[in-house]
Amino acid sequence: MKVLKKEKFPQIWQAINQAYELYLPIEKDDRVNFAQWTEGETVNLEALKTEISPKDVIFPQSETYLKFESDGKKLQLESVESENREYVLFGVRSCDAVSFNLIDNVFLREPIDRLYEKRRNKGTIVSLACSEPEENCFCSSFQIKPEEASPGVDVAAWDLGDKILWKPVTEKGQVLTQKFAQLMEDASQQDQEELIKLQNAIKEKVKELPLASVDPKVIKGELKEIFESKVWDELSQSCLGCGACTYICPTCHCYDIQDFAGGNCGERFRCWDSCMFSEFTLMAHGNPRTTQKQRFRQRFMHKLVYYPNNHGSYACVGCGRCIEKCPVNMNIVKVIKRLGGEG
Amino acid sequence: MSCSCHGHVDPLVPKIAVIEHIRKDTPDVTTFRVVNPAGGKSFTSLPGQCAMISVPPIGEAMFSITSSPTEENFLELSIKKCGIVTEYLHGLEVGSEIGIRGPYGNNFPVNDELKGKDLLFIAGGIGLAPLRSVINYIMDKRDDYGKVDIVYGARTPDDLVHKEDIFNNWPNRLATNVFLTVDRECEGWDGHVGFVPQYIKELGLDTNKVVLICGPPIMIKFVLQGLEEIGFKKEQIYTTFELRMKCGVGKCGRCNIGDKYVCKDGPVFRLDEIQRLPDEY
Amino acid sequence: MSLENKQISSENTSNFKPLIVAFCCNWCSYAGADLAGTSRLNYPANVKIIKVPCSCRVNPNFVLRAFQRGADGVVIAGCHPGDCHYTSGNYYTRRRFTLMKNLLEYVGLEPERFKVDWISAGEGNKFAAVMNEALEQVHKLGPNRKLRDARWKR
Amino acid sequence: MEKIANKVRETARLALANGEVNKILGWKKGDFWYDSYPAFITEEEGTASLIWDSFCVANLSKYLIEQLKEDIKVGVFLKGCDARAFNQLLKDNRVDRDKVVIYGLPCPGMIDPEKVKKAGLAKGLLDVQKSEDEVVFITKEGEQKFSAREFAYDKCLTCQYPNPVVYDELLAEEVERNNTTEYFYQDVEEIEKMSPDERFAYWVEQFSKCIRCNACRNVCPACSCEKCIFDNSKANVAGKAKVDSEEQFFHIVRAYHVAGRCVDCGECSRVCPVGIPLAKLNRKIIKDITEFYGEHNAGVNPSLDAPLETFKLEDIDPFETRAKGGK
Repeated sequence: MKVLKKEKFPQIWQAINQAYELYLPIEKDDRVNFAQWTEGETVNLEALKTEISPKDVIFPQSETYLKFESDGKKLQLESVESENREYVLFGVRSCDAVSFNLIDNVFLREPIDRLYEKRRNKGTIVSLACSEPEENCFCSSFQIKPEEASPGVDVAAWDLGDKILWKPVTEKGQVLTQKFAQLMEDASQQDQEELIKLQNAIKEKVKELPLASVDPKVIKGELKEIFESKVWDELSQSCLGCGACTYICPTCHCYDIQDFAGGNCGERFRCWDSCMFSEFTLMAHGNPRTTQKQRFRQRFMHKLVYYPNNHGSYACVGCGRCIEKCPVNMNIVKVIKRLGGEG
Repeated sequence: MSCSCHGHVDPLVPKIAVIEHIRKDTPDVTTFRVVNPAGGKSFTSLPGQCAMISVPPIGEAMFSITSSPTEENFLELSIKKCGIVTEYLHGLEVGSEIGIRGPYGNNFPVNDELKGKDLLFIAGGIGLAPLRSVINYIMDKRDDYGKVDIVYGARTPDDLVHKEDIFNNWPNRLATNVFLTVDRECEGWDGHVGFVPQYIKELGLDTNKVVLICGPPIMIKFVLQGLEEIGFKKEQIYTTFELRMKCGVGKCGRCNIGDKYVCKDGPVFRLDEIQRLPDEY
Repeated sequence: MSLENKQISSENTSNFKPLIVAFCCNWCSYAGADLAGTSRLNYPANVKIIKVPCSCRVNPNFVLRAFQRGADGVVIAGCHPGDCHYTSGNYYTRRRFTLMKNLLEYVGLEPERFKVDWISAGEGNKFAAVMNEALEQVHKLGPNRKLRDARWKR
Repeated sequence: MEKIANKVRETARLALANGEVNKILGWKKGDFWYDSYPAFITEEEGTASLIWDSFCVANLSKYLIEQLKEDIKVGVFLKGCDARAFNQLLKDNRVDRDKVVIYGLPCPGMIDPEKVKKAGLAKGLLDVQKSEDEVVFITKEGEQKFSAREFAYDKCLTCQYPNPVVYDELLAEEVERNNTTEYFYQDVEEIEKMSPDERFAYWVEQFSKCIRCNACRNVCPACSCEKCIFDNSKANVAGKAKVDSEEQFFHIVRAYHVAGRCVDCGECSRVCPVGIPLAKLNRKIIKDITEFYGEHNAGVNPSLDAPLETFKLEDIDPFETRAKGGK
């Protein structure tokens, strides 16, 4: 275990940036989001969660993977390789770190999504424990422990005031640590004790959170039963059908494939898509989901029933972003509670 | 150039295929025969599987492969003109290059549950396309299967696809019956007139068979009702689905019926499997 | 004053051949372009004319799409107010594109890149003059980068 | 506001009880102090959960499009901006006036939870109450009072129509129009003063935040097309790539499409999850319309023609470059 003094931050950002692409929570116009670091950016590691989840670092909002050119009847296809360097994603909260594993479950199962795999393998992820969970956090509902290193992260870090405690957990994490070891010190006995104190404090805070009692297990019954519940009519009425919740969500991963045409050449890209959109399932000969109720139900059934059936865990990490961002204050907590018979 | 033969290339990247032959089946259905530019099949597949066809810059669409896997030299796809991709495809000529990737999805259990059984195929309109790959597969391995009954209907005689097969090839095979029907009386048509579900009841078939169905949703709905009335069980019936697909590999998230993805867990489902799924297709 | 003959001093624009997309109303401006042609008036070849039934047929999307896919300047030409073949189409054009032009400038487009003008069937001269002027101004500004799609290739 | 809230509940209860309406659209309270959300109530008992507080910002009028597809009569609570939105929907033939009973709520201005959070007051906050020009934050530890303006939504600070412009019943006394402190076009003029390149840089930076979630469009009462061009793959404009030109295209078209119909409710800016000041585009168009064709407040009087639905022979002509005539 190492210790990194906060006064060394500018130095380590610079140093990491030499060897890797560096993504950090960066503040712009009062808003904090993960972005590639460049000299002079305001890094904000105090803000608990970024406005949008960091999933776009591992799964970009849009990426071109094919170029094409046609000449009469001839067609040329050329796959586009991403040119990204190895990168470090620094300051990921536990909920977001877990969300990466949830997306892995889909993209890294056969047939493996090579674009994603490549990008994922290039990343070293440094998590940062949540010293101050916020009132709309409910990660504990999904057995996520914000005081600990989440499975899958390469380095776990804790904020100890004027320094962070730095614990490599994987080989990649070791490599990163060794590279910049000269900027760090070994953690002392006292640091270790402080860590335990901090972790206990976080645990206590999490217990006290207003949404701590949210429990997805209240949703019981067969798939079809839940699907046919009357609750959907009621809950979906206020849904505007925008995709804000899906795009800020760390676990939503549906995508669209589109072509960009420019004369006889162009490119094909995939981009985020949302099951909330009316044309999401539209086919030439019809649409199986014509109402917002059906689309709304799809999103939550996916997170709370379908995904668990297929992968053994809920597709929600309790980050609370949808609670903050839904224009009409509809969110997964309301859905869980209502499906569980509350209200 | 693309090189989809290597494992590290993304499954979303298509490879080139050339249209070798075009046959207009009906005013709006055309059968395309595609091959590798250097000759040969783009890939091997099983009966009921699908291929994603790319026509940049219009886009991609999933089609069932209508040729039998036993066909060694090419893939065939029967495509009905109904959207922007299919419209573009219908404008292509022999020699045009397109993108293709696949095969996708599961298949009819030709080597398991169907083996040695009497089979009943029920198709409506373009729904014959996926079943044809099974029928031709079975015709090529005729001894492995029992009696074959094919009930096929379309709106008009003009809308019947694969005419060579339904009128000549299949009826002349051993223990194979083809029952054709059209929705309305039509000049020059002396065959059966009426809807498929009704026709099935009229035929008075025995129920010791496996049934394979594909057609418009409304036809499937009534056929299933009819079959159950006659005494067929859900475990005896297979059908194949089609929903909006983008990736074909179970990731883009739009072709699901409940927790099943049509592109990956389907398109072929046994009726009792569908029963636990929501009615959203 | 054709640009092909004109010596351009500015370095970065020396090889620059601007592309102007001109939406011309079928009844007046397109006929004006015809007249300019038959009168052998000089107007640049890199003006691509798109014939529209009326200037009010031009959807603002068309203008944006033209800029996205290669246009360095866009001109909409219609009948003079009062002369519309359909009585009042160009009065709507006038309102719509007064607002649209201002909005485009508000998001940063140079005013010279987007023009609307009224050209009658008899104004072959004016057609040539408007197009030459548009081209010249756009030429001075250099290639349009602002609304262009980075993926677009000429 | 609590007094009016009682009236809201009572009005809704009576309307359902005597069969005046089949459904009530109002607001309910959720888990948090800021969580006031749309409620759709058909049973008399349900009306007890209705509220009226400083967070009832969601505009209920657009829901009427969907709700009125059933053959029912709906009672709806509308604030000033919501009422303008209603009128615009009426003008666009998206709702049937005869099937709606409007309960007007003069609006004292809504509180922006983001401003509360930014001020560091959100932690441990239990309730927020507003009286006159003051806002009271209540925590376990006690109360803190501030000027309400400090925490009002930006859009409320320049609100011109806090009182409903259309209603069947008004549930409270009209509030004073109090809008002079913040100059209406200030933001627009700041941008106009920039050079084209500066303006471009400003908007590119703003648009580049866009995640294409369509919240701005879906919340907008003037964006009520049956099928939006951006949802129509056949229209070939729906590029979802994260590139500047697609973002520009979307936002210019969105703003322009509501030209002359934008009711200036500012919801687009409010709901944007990444904070793009979208209303600055709409305000620019409103400013130009006012300057060129005279003041037009969309949704105030639905019997007036919208500026782009009509024309005058003597409209200004910024385009004529040469005198007419000649060969």
